[in-house]
Formats: sequence, C-alpha cells, structure tokens
Amino acid sequence: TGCSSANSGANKGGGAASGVLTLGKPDGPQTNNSNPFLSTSAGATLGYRFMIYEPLAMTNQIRPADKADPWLASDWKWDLNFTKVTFTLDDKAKWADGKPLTAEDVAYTFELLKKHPALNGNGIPFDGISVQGKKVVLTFQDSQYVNQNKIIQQFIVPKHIWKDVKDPETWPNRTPVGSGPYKLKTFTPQTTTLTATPTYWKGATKVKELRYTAYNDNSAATTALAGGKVEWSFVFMPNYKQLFISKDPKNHKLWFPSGLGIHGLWFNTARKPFDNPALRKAMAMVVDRNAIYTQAEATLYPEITNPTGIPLPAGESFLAPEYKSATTKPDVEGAKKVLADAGFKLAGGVLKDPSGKPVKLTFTDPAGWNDYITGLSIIKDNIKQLGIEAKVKTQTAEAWGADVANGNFDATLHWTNSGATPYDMYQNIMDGALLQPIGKASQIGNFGRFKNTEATEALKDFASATDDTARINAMNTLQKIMVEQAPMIPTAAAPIGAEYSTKNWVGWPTEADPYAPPQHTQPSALEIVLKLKPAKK
Amino acid sequence: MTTTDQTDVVLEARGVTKHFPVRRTGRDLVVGRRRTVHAVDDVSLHLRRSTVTALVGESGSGKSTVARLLAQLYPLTGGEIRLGGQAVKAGRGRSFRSYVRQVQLIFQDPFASLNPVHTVRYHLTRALRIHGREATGTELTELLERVQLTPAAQYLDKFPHELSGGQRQRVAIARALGADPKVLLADEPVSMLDVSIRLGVLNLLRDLKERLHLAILYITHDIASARYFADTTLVMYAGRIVEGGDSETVTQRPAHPYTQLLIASAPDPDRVVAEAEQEEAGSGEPPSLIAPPAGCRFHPRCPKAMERCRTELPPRFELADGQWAACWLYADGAETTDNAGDHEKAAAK
Amino acid sequence: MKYLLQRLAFYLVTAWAAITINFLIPRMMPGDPVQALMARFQGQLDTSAIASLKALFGLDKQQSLWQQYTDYWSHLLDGDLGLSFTFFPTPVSEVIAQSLPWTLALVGVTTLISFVLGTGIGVFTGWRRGSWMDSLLPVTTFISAIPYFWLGLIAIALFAVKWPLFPAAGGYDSALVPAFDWPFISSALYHAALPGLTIVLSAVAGWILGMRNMMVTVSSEDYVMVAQAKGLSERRVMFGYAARNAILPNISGFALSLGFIVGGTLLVEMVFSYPGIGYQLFQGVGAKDYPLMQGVFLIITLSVLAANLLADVIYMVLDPRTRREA
Amino acid sequence: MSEPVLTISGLHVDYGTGDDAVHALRDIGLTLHRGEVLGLAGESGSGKSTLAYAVTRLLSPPGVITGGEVHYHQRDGEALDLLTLTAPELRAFRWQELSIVFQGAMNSLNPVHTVHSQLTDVLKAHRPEMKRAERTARAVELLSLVGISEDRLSAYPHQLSGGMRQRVMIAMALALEPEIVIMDEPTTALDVVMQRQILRQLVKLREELGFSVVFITHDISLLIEFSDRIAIMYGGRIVEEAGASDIYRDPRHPYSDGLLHSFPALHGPRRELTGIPGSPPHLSAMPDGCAFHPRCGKALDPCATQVPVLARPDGDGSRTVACWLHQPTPATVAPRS
Amino acid sequence: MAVTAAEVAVLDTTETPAPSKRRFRFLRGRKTAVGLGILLFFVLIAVIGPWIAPYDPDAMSNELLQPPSGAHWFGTTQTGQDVLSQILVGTRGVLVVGFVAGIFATILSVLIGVSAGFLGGMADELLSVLSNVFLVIPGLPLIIIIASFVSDTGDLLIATVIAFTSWAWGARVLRAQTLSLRRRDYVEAARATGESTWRIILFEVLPNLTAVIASGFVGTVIFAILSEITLAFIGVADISNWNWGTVLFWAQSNQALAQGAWWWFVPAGLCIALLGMSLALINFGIDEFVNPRLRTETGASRKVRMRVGFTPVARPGTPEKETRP
Ligand SMILES: Nc1ncnc2c1ncn2[C@@H]1O[C@H](COP(=O)(O)OP(=O)(O)OP(=O)(O)O)[C@@H](O)[C@H]1O
Ligand SMILES: Nc1ncnc2c1ncn2[C@@H]1O[C@H](COP(=O)(O)OP(=O)(O)OP(=O)(O)O)[C@@H](O)[C@H]1O
Ligand SMILES: [Mg+2]
Ligand SMILES: [Mg+2]
Repeated sequence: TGCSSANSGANKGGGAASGVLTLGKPDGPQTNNSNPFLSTSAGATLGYRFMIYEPLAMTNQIRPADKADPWLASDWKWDLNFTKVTFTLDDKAKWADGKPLTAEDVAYTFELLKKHPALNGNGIPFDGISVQGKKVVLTFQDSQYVNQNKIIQQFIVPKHIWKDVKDPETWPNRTPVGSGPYKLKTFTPQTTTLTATPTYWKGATKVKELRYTAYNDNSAATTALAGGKVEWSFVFMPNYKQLFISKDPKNHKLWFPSGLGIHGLWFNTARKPFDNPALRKAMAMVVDRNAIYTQAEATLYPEITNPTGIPLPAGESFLAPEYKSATTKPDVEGAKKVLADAGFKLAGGVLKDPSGKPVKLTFTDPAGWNDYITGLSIIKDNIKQLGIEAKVKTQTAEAWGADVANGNFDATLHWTNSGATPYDMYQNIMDGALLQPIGKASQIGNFGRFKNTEATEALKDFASATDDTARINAMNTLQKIMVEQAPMIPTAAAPIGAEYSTKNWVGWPTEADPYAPPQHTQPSALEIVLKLKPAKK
Repeated sequence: MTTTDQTDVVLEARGVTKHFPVRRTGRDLVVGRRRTVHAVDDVSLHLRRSTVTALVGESGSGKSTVARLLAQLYPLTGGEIRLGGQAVKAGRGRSFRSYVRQVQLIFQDPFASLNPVHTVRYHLTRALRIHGREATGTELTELLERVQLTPAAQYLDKFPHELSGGQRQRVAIARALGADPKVLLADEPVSMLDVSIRLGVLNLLRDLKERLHLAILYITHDIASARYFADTTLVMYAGRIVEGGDSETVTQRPAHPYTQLLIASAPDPDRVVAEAEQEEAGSGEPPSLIAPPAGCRFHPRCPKAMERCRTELPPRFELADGQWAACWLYADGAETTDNAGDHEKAAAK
Repeated sequence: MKYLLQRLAFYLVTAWAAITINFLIPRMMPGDPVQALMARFQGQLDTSAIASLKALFGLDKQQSLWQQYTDYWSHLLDGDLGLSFTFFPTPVSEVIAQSLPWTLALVGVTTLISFVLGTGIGVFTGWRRGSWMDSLLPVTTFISAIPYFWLGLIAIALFAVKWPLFPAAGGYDSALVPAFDWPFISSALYHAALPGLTIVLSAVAGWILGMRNMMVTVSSEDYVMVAQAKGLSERRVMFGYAARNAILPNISGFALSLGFIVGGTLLVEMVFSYPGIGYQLFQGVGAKDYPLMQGVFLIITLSVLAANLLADVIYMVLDPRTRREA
Repeated sequence: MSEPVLTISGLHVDYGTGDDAVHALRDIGLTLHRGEVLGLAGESGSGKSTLAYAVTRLLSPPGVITGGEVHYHQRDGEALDLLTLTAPELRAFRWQELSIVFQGAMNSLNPVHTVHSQLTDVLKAHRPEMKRAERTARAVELLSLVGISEDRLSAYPHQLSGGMRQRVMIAMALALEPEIVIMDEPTTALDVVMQRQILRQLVKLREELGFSVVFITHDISLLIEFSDRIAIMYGGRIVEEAGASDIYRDPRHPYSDGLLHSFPALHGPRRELTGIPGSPPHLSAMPDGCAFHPRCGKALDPCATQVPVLARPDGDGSRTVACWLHQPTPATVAPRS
Repeated sequence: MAVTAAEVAVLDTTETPAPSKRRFRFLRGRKTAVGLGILLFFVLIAVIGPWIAPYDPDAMSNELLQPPSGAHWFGTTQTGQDVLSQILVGTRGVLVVGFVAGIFATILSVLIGVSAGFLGGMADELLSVLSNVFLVIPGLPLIIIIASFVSDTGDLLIATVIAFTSWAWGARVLRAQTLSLRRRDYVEAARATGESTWRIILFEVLPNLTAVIASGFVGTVIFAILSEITLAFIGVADISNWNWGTVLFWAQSNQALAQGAWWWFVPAGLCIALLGMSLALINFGIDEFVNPRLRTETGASRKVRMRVGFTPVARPGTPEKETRP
C-alpha cells in the first residue's frame, strides 16, 4: 500500500465479471497477521489462511465418517491401530513461489508443531516424524483413532521460509507464501484482499480475487449481506427470512448443517438434587427442542432429534441400534412417571425430592447471549410442568466462565467439543479423567462433574480400541449413558453454516450436495472456492 | 481624656506585626526567595473601657488586618496581644472561645457577613449557645432590643435578605453582643450602608459604648466620621500607625503629612474657597507592601520628605494634648515644647 | 511560566496515578484471555487448545504483581506496550497505530465542527436573547438528551438502508486500499459523512447551550455595555467584546473534549462499524486483552492530560489575566 | 450656562414588562446645560444609574423605557430625539456626543484587550479616516491628559491599579471630545486622595474642553464641592433640584435636609446630626403618594395619597422641589398629628 | 458545556441570596415546571409501572413482531413479548439506577470537593489529584471494565459503579465553589463567633452550595441514566433486568430496525430523550436560579424585544419603533 496509484485501477464491488468474491465477518478490524498457526491471526479470524495453506487431506466435517479427499497427500495410511501414519505426497504440489512442495516441508511442519506446544492447537502428541523419500511417516505412543481427521487435515507450511523464522509463535508472517491458489494482495484492518496465483498446481481458479471485509457487529454484517455487499459470510441473524432471504429470494441462500458438536443444558451433577439421574432424565424428557430450534435459534442451529444428542445426519453411522429411530418428543406424563418411580413427589404443583425438599434451580448464562437466554426461558417453562421452579440469571461472560469451570452453578447452557466421531462431545461431557472437585477449575471439560466409571471406561475403550467392534460397543454404551443418565440435555447441534449468494457465483454446497460445510473459516472453504463458477446471466 | 490610667485598658496590641506569605513563583524557587506582604508592621494600640478608638487610613493600609489580628483570626507574625493585662495566645477550641467571648468582631459588609440561608433567630441563637448561654425567647428579644430592633418578634424569623442594610448591620452587632464581650472591633461597620442609615448604626455603637461600657475599635476610611464618633483616632499608612491622638486634635490639627493629605483630600462642602492652596499636596500611589519603602513609608509621596526620611524609620514623637506622630519633622523639640501650634509650623516648613 | 511549570508537575503526578490505576484495573478482573477466546469460538476451538494458548500468551508463568508492575514501567519507558492477545502477536502499539488515525480524523473533525458550529449558534442565540432562537432551546435540549447509539442506528435505518444515501458501515470502500489518493479519500469522506453528521447533531447542542449561557452572562457585563456606549459596530461588540470573553470557558471545555475523543467514541465505532480505537478497546475488554486495554488507556490518559495542558495553554494565551509576569 | 444641551421630560423606565414590572424611574424631568456639572445624588437604588443609562438607551434587559422624551441639542440648535433614533443613528451618536464613565472601572474595561486597543477602537469606529499611527498618537495624548505614561498603553486592565483604570476610563470618555460626559460614581472604589486627584483633573479638563458633566454619587458632600447644580433622587423620582450652594445652605425637601444632616463635617463646629429614620423603600413596594412620607417628619395629609410634582417653591425661580410643603396642595393643608 | 457555564456563573453569585425558604426556589419557573412534570410522570410510572403493565414483560406469545395495535400499544417483540409492558416495567430500573448513582456520586463529590476546598493545603492537593485522576480515566470504558469484573451486575451495582466513576466533575466544581465561600465574611464571622470547623462546613458552607449540589446531582443523574442504558445496550449490564436499555439491547440484537420493527426500537429511545430533557430542563432552572441573568423569561412580552445595548422604548399607545441595526 501507500503508493499513490494504489486505487487508481480498482474496480468497486464484487461480481463474477471482475472475478471478485466478497466475504464478510463480524469480528471487527484486524491486524496484519497471517500466521496460520495462531487462532488470533487475521488469517484465522477471517479464514483466508486456508486459501493460502493447504491441508494434506480434505475432510468433510458434516460427513465425518466419509473418507477424506486427497489433497497435498495423494494417499495416507494408518497402521498399528492408529499409532502410525504414512503420507504420500502429490508430485504436482508446489509453493506459490515456484519451489516444489516436498516431504521435507511436511515433516518440518509437524516438527514445528511438536517443538512448539503453543502452536499445537489440537494438542496432538506427536512423537516420531521421519521422511522416507516422498513419504512422511508419523508415529505415536497411543492410538490416534479419535484424532485421525485432525492429523490428516493439517495444513503445511514451506520449510524454506519458516526455517529462518526466529520465533514462529510471534511471527506475523506478513507476506504469507503457501501452496494454495491465492496470495495476499493487500491488507488493511478493514479489508483483506487475496488474489489468485496463476500458477496454482491444481489449475487456475475461476474466482480471481477474494475480498474479506471485517464488520464490527452482526447487524452491520447482516446489512451488508442483505444489500449484496457481501456474498459469503456466517452471521447469526434472527428472522433470516426477512432480513436476508427476502431481500433477494432467488439468490440469497443459507445452509446451516452441523458437525458432531452440540449445545445443551449442563447440570452440575455434584449438586443435590441434580445428582439424581432420574431427575435429569425427566427434565430431558420434557424439553421442547423444537421450540428452542424455532424461537431461540431462529432455525439456524439444527434441531437435535435423537435422544443420544448425536446430530444427524452427520452422526448417522454412529447411532446405536436401539436409538436408530428414536426421537425426542416432550413427554410430560412419562417424565412424571420417571420421577414418581424415583421417589419424587409432586404436590400442589411443587416437585419435592425424595428427602422432601422442593426442587428448585437457577439457570445461568452470560448476559447478551440471547439464544442461550431464550433457550433457558423455554426450558424454564417446560420444566414448570413437572413442578420444578427455575430462575434464569445472567452474569458477565467472565464470571460465568469462571463459575462454570469451578462448578459453581446449577445448570447452564454450554457447548461441547466436536470431532470426527461423537467421542469428542461425549468425552467433553462425561470423561471422569477430566473430573475436578468443585472449586477447582476444570477448563478442559466435564464442567458438570459427572462421575460415572462406566462412561470413563467406555471413553477410554473407544479411543484406544484395536478393532471396530470394540469401538461400536463403547459408543453404544456412551449413548445409553447419555440417554439414561442425562448428564446434559442436548438442545441444539452446533452448526457449521453460512449465508451465501448465488447471484454471481454458483457451485455452493447444499443440502443436496453436501460436499463440505459451507463456512468460510473452515479448511473446506478452499474446496468450495475451487468449485465456484460464475453464475450464468 | 488623654492619659487615662492603665486599668482602663481592656485590649492592647504591642508591636503587632503580620506578614502574609506571597505565593511563590518559579523564579522565587530558583533564587530561594520567600516574599511576604508586610500588611501590618509594629502596631501598638490600647482599647479602653467606654472609649471609641478610630483607626483610619486608605484602602489596603492594613486596618482590617489589625482588626482580624485583634480578633485572633490570624496568627501573629510578631508582637503580642494583651487582654486585660494578660498576654493571650488563643489557639483553637476552648481557649479561642473564651477569647472571642470577650472580643468580638463586626464585619464591614452586613450584606456578606450574615449567612443568607439562616434566619436572624439562628444567628443569634448560635451566638448565645456557643458561649454557653440560654437562648430562650426573652434572651433573643433582649438582644434585639439592645440594638433597637423592636418589636423583636417581627425580626426573629426573617432572613437577611428581608432586612435593610441598617437592620442587617444591627443583627450583626446583636450577634456580637450575644457573647457579652468587653471589646467590639467594628471593621468599617457603615461603609456599605446608605448615607441616610449610616448615622443610625453609628449612634447605636456610641450608645452601646455608653450603656455597656464597651471598648470599641472603629475602623473607617472616612476621617470625618472618626471625628464625630471616636474619642481617639489613629491614622494608618501602609501597615503602620503614623499618627494618633484625640480625635478632634488629629482632625483639626493633623501632624503627620499623610494625615494632612488625607484631610485635605476629604470632601468638604465648606472648602470651595481654599481650593487653590492645596494644589501642591502630595500625589502618587500607595507603596507596594511586598517591598515597602525603607525609612518612612510615606516618604516617596511626602512633599516634605527629608534625607533622613528615606533611610530611617521615624519613631513616635509625642506632641501636645496626647497627640503623637511618627514623623521626623518632629524629631527636635517635640519633647521640649508643649506648644501645639509648633508642629503646625514645623509641618509648614 | 510559573503557572505552566506548576501545572506540569501536577500533571505528572496525575499521570502516574492514572497509569498505575490503568495497570491495576485489568488485573483485578476475573477470567483470563484464553477463556475469553474459547467463549468466543463457542466450541469451534477445541478445549485442547487451552494449553497451547496459555503457552502462547505466556500466561503459564507466575509473577508477583509488584514484579509485573515494575516490568510494566520499564517496558513503558522503552515505548513497549506489549503484544495484544486478541491479535496475538501484533504489538499493541501497532493495533493502536492503525486504529487511532480513524478515530482522530472522524471524531476530531466532528468535534471541531460541532464546537465551531455550536459556539457560533450559541453566540447568536445568546446575543439575540428573546428572539425566536430561544424557542430552539428546548429542541436542542431534547436532541442533546438522545442517546448517541440510538440516533446513529436510526440514522442508519433511514439513510443507509431505507434510502441508501450513505454506506452503513466501515471507514472506506472495501475495494480500496488506504492511500493518499482521491478515490480513497473521497470514499473515506463518504463513509464518514453519516457517523460525522450524527456526532455533530448530538454534540452541537451542548456547545450551543454552554455558549449561549456564557454569552448571556457576559452580555450584561459592564465592558460590553461600555462597548455599546462607545458606539462600536455590532460586529465588534458581539465578537470582540462579548464572544471573545464568553468563549474562554468553552475553549477549555473544547480542549477537554479533545481529550475525550479517544475514549468517548466507542459507540460511534460500534454502531457504524468504524475501524477506530474505541471499538478496539471494547473488544480488548471482552477478550481480557490486558496489554491492549492498558495501551489504549495509556493513550486516553495521555491525550486527556495533553488536552488539559493544551486547555491551560490556550487559556493562558487568550486570557491575559492568567499571564502573570513573574 | 443657560443653553440646554440635554433635556429630559416625563421619562419613565420599567424593569420587566407586564404585571411584575418594577417602575424604576417615574416622570423624570431634568435639563443639563452646556458646560455645567450637574450632580445627581440619592441613595443606592434610587435610580441614578438607571437614569444615566436610560438617556442613551443602554439599560440592559429587562429595562424598558415606557414613556417620556430625551432631547439632545446640537450646537446648531437642532434637537435630536434620542428615544426615536435607530440603532445605527444611536451608534453614531454615542461617544461622539455623549460618553459615559461607568460605575466601577474594574468591570468597565474588557479584560482581554489592551488599553491601547480599547482606546483606539472607538476612534476606529467613529473616525474611520484616521490612520493607525494617528490613532496611537491620540491614545498617547489621551493618557497623558489623565496623567498616565504612554508605556502603559500596551498593558492589560488587570495590570493597572484601580485608580489608573478609572483614569483610563475617563481618558476614553474624552477620546472624541463629546459634549456630554456622564460619570456614574467614578470614584467610589477609590480612596479619598485618589478621588480628589481625579476630580481635580476632571475639572481642569472641563475648563479646557467645555463639555458638560452629569456626576452621579451618593456622597453629597462631594457633590456640593464639585458640581454647579444638584438633583436629588428618591424612590425613582427627582425630589429636588437646585444650585449646589442653595441645596447646601437651604435644602427644601425633607429628604435633602435629612441627607445633609446625615454626614459629619470635617471642619467647623460639630454639627447636630439628625439622620433620617427608617430605611429606603423597595421599588417593588413603593408607598403611595410621596415615596418619602413614611420617613418624613413633616408629612402632611396629602403626602400619603398624592404624588407631589416637581415645582418651583414660592419665590424662587432657580430651583424646583417636589414636596407638598412647598406647593399649594389640592386638599386642605393640615399637619398630621 | 453546561457544567462549565454553571461553574463560571456560580463564581459571581455573591449578590444572589439563597435563603432557606427560597433555597429550593430554583424548582420554580416554566422550564423547571415542565421538566419536573415529565420527571414526575416517569417517577409515577416507575412506581406503578409493574402494576399497570398489561402483560408480563417476559411472557412470550405467538404474536411475533406485531406492529402497534389496540392489544399491544407499542407492538410486540421477536418472541411475542409486549413492548409497552417492558418499557413500563423497565422505568423503575432506569430511575433507580439514575438516582442511586446520582446520590452516591453527589455524596462523594460533596465529601471530597467540599473538604478539599475548605481544608486547603496538603489535603486539598491530595484530593485534587484524586479527583483529577478520576477525571482523566475514561469513564465509559472504566465502567465497562468494572461492571464486567463483578459477577452480579444488578441495578445497584451498576449504580455504584457509575457513581464511582462520575463524582469527579462535581467535586471539582464544588471545590471551586467552596474555595470562594471559604473567605466569605459570614464564614469568617461564624469563626469569629466561635463556631467549630465542622459546624461551619455543615451549617454555614453546605447550605449555600445547595444549588450547585443540586445541579451536579441532576447532571450526574443524566449521565448515570445514559451510562446505564449504554451499558445495557452493549450487553454489559444484566439484560434480564428490564430497563429501557435492555429493551434496546434486545431490539438491536434482533435487528429490529432492519426487520422494520421500529416500534420495538423507537419508544425506548424517545423515553430516554424525554427523561433526559426533563432533567436538563430542571438543570436549566437551577442554572437560571444561580445566575439570574440566564433567565429567558425576563418578563419580556411579545411586544417588547429586549436587546443588549439598545433599550426598547415602549410608550403606551405609540407602537414600538423597530430598531434594527
Ligand atoms: N489573607 C491575606 N493574604 C495576603 N495578603 C493579604 C491578606 N489579607 C490582606 N492582605 C494584604 O494586606 C494588606 C492590608 O489589607 P487590609 O485588608 O488589612 O487593608 P484595609 O486597610 O482593611 O483595606 P480596606 O480599606 O480596603 O478594607 C493589603 O495589601 C492586602 O492585599
Ligand atoms: N435588572 C433589573 N431588574 C429589576 N430591577 C432592577 C434591575 N436593575 C436595577 N433595578 C432596580 O432599579 C432601581 C434603580 O437602580 P439603579 O442602579 O439605577 O440605582 P442607583 O441609584 O444607581 O444605585 P447605586 O447607588 O447603588 O448605584 C433599584 O431599586 C434596582 O433594584
Ligand atoms: Mg478592610
Ligand atoms: Mg448606580
């Protein structure tokens, strides 16, 4: 920037004719930082890091069980019960500066992660890293079954550039060089522009320029989307039909599929009477997930229809046989029966626990998280039918975060981790290995202090099992515990969605063609961009 | 009238000095200099029972400062104050209260010295209570009657703004009397009042002096009223008392050139004829009190200044009839001759 | 001169106290930047990233508060404000450098405009008291009582969405690169128009009222009367005598408001998605970004102090009474 | 001293309008002759300043002139009705023909402009043909006229002493050599020495330049000494007007008489001081009839109900007084018991 | 800046008496009356709001985002809540925070400002530095930070925080005032009569500061209300407590304006502006009381136009001659 003619030739606005695709995100002004390893960089926040740095393989988070597409690696092979993986690189791959992309680069990238825990965001316990000709071999101490997708979708950085970097943790990487189809053209806090590299090894892209604009908040981003200023974005908007679709019903589209992460009401199972599974289960039985879906989540967060909490269709293949066709319909009578069986008494509209104390609880969540608060209000109404009196209390995000970690809450809406299998979310909810006493911060997971050795065992089995049957058994056990004990009531799936416009570009992933989650900050965004074609006028 | 015996003296100032520090400037800090306003220097005076002593002088000559020093509102820089023959040094609290019970100050401006938010009743009640006296209706009525505000009931619940200037000044005086003092220090008690009501207040003060045998210090810049109202008159110039004596004598036969200038300048309907003669009387402005002139402070303006005046501070020279002046003109012969006419001649030299 | 020196010493003490408080406040807050970051991603960032982020931000080492404080000062004196957490590893000074100019330009210019405009109108309304202009006062009061963000949002709804005369967000067209050329500058001006207008509208009322009141007060001063008695032209009396004296307190008010430019713009920037420093601070607070918060606070504190000093100087220049010769 | 230069007749001034208006001046009639010093006395609040400002329409809001006429007689004999002048005409008239020295010099000088600028801007406004250097020269001349050295030209008001400020004001008033100078208590804030100096200077200047002076004060002894004629005001009206020595020797109105017996003399025999009982009325609660009657020892019956007009007392052509004691009364004249 | 004007104005009020009976006379006058009227209206709503609210402000219904109608005067929200009820119920929070903060801040500013002014010397220097530090620290960001570090952001806490960050202006003005009062004759006179220091401060000085304190109080209330609403709007304060700011918060986060639901957004804003205006008018009244020159209602009627330097001539009968420049 800075030269006086910088803008003389610039054409305004996006459009297929000019080859520009405009993207937007409501995260505020950015700083010039394209270090792909840092989730705080502009590259990560806006998502353009994946347009520059390519993964070894392209996984599909919304179909995690499908086999990943080869990308930089033409092939990969897991051996020895997922303690060893061998990557074979695609010969054609080369860096944007013309240098070939070699196994050395791949090994260097993994070395970097191993050497700098600060960069190893997925916390993969790398062990042996070796180059064997065109192959790269990684070995691990333990089975990496549950981490397999995280490992194969690792993006690769060029060794010839990174080896001179003194401190990769604080390097802003202002002129990023990757193997991807784009390179950074200009950076300003408000807008980052990427331009296509003509020499991309997979062949030229149709989209010649990507323009990422940072908006300060949702409403500004929504306004931009509605007005066609931004063609691809993901923003939570209430009433998207009116705010977005209705502005151009033919072209304005949105799709919010989910992966294997969910949101739900976490109980503090170390507190009485929520340590009683019957009580939790009864509550789970009356929660109206559909109301949450329509009123709290504005139909943007996919509804969870299965009592196991596994979002569909992403987790279809993991469902235990007994829950294959189960659905969640509020069942007040059933719930009352469960309670009565467990010794709870309903008298005068007030539920009393077996010891005779009325059941009361306080829901907490940060002020300002509207969807959560609305969701809590709905649950509050739902459980009133059981005679349970709930209060919704808001806190500051900080205080709430601390309270949740320390186990200082009754029940709260919170999210889970997600991964290639439901393991990540279940582990997050019920892993006894993560259990901390109340008052001691548990940041990694199991905020609800769920103590169940069966669950802990099943989780361990699933992660380290040597064969699929063992894994299926473990997974079925977990689902059973989830349904029977309800350590947490799933309320909505975590979407990986986006709004986009087909006015200038077509080829977006859709319900019918779910080749990738549509979000532009995900690794698969690259796949989408490569598939985009100018719309026919 | 002139030399009453010492027992009559109620309040006495001996060589009282007050210097105010001046806010220091950056340069002062560098040079290490500490400058002061010499507001009052070496002032001695006696206030006697049943006597009005006038203190006259131009604006800024230090009259109010003397009054406040006598009221112990400021700490002294030097000298001492004796009440009933005892040197006093009132600090705060109890000793200060017992001092102000005997010495009360009346301020120049009756519009400013009564708190606008309080009634007459409040002002008087406080004055009585502070000095440990009952503040019943009769006491208050009596107090108001003493200053001729009758019927008292009509005034008790009034706010200052509902009273005329003269009435306010009376309330201020009543408040001072509430302490049942021996000494009243009246700092220009009438200068803010309308011409037609001044006299009433002055007459009241004189009446109080006679009835209650108060010692009154009457501060004014109006030398004619000093003649009318005071028994003795002191003339102040630039922080020093330059002349003193019986009021009639001081006003009719001023000894100090400054007093002469003052009297020559005062408006006087009878003057008309004598206009031309006084043409050459002194002029110029009063000196800076931060760096007062050496010697006699009046010498830069004095038409009769001599060499000695510039360097040496003139002491008091006693003249006839108890009159005295701090002026070198009277250095010789003052002690030898009792002839009052003499100093007139000396002054004319 | 003495006056200035005295003020300077006073400012140094104030600055020290303010900076110390700036240092302490963020540290007294609960939560930590990593937790805040996790909450921002709501599950899209795995909990396994916590350890790596802690290592990244250097939060895994324990240091006494005193140690941190002395470090803070020694870094500060080196001009090092640390690395921002939100934008790790961008130095705070860079975050500030890229956002401050926008704030200064937009709010600075509009503050100046509203001051000049408001003072001007205030001079006339105060001078012509009892004219129809007095009936504007309630309207002005009403406008000045409207919360700024509300006005801004209504303005966007009307003039950017319903009748798209102005852009709704941003500091310039996203197709452009900041540079000293016409396309960029015109675009920046165009984008500044709506936020600018709303700022002026909501700020001008205060100046009008203040100036009017001073004008009325000064108009009945004897020297204004003397000027009228001297038969001077109305212009000379109004400006040379009345306004010249009436403006003194307003000028120092203006200088003070210059100091608050940096701190007071949060809502403008939020509402109009303006890339300025106020929004940056807001984000920093949300993200527990101590270095950024401290940095912005430092800038605010220093600019307020500088503005105060400026006010003193201006006052000294304009009011000969404060210009005491030593 | 016969030729009038300013005649005021039937002047009424209110503060405010409508029901809560305060009648500050009532039916004022007064003539100023060329070259004379007319003293205006009366206690504070009696309307002296109001009268001075009303004449040039300088009353600040809410002052309103509600009646009467003010005529200025030019040298060529033509009369100018000051109350009908338009703003530009008024501006041209002011200072050129009539200048004012305001009460309290502290506030009359603009604190942010130098003496020089305040002295010359009036020249700039009225003598546009003058050059800058000429204006400065004139400013120097004016200062020397009142005995201030020219190096004070660049000083700001706060750098001058009270006396100097007052003298600067006087110099300024004389800048255009006007016909009339109105001085509103020009010396109250000063001590007697300074006061005499300034007044002496003024008398000298008047002899040189020949302007007329309206001199306002409530210090009656000062007036008697310095003025040719004296008008005494009470409660918004003029109650007596006569030559200075006439008033001194033989005051006709009981209020004038009271005034003269309220201040002690410095010389001569100690006079009997009687003073005036009671206190001045408040304008908003003015007694009916003669405003002075509640304090008057000689009040007659009509005094309480009927306002006496300014009339010549029997057998004296040079003075006027507004008192039922000195004029044929409409009703029976009987002293009240 | 109204504050500056007041500050300057009050310095020359030696001549204005503020007697006790008339101490609150600044509450008279047309502007003040209008202001008080509006304020009283809102106070009334604050008291009875929850009773007269036609619906439970939290209750969701199926009438989603309905424009104003007979059933819902101010329309409904995204979740079918009644906007009018939210505003009625929310009035209390606004006023409570405004007034509690105003009272706290005023007490602080009186304590610090008056002691600094009266005691002088070292105490003055220290207290001045203290209030200047609080002036220098940016208010809103500081409030955001403090508010975000306490776990329970209820009304009272928000009020305390606002009070804590907004007393400094008042303290400064009061200090200047006290400095000028300290040397007044009646204070000296009280001392000369033998009054103790604390009695002088309490009974001689403080009552004379009533107007200044009142004006500072009203100013702080305005500031507190705007701050509170801003905090609620940006989601720092507890948005489950209804006040006008939370109404705006929900409206904004549901993009009411973009959805065309102006009825959700406009009433709260207008209420704030109205309340703010009423307080500003009261302050005007106080300013006019302190500095009578500021009065607009100078008794001037339509007929007579007052103008500085050109006294109008209005002889009864004769029409006024226009005096244009
Ligand atoms: N508190 C103070 N600090 C500094 N200087 C002071 C103080 N009080 C008085 N002075 C100075 O002391 C000198 C004498 O003042 P004082 O008030 O005693 O004079 P005064 O004779 O009463 O004058 P006036 O007739 O105007 O009342 C003046 O120069 C004044 O400026
Ligand atoms: N703005 C005003 N509003 C109402 N009444 C006023 C106003 N200005 C003056 N007055 C009243 O008009 C009367 C005359 O005032 P004026 O100033 O003319 O008196 P003065 O004789 O000059 O008194 P002083 O000797 O104190 O200067 C006073 O009673 C005063 O209260
Ligand atoms: Mg004095
Ligand atoms: Mg006057």
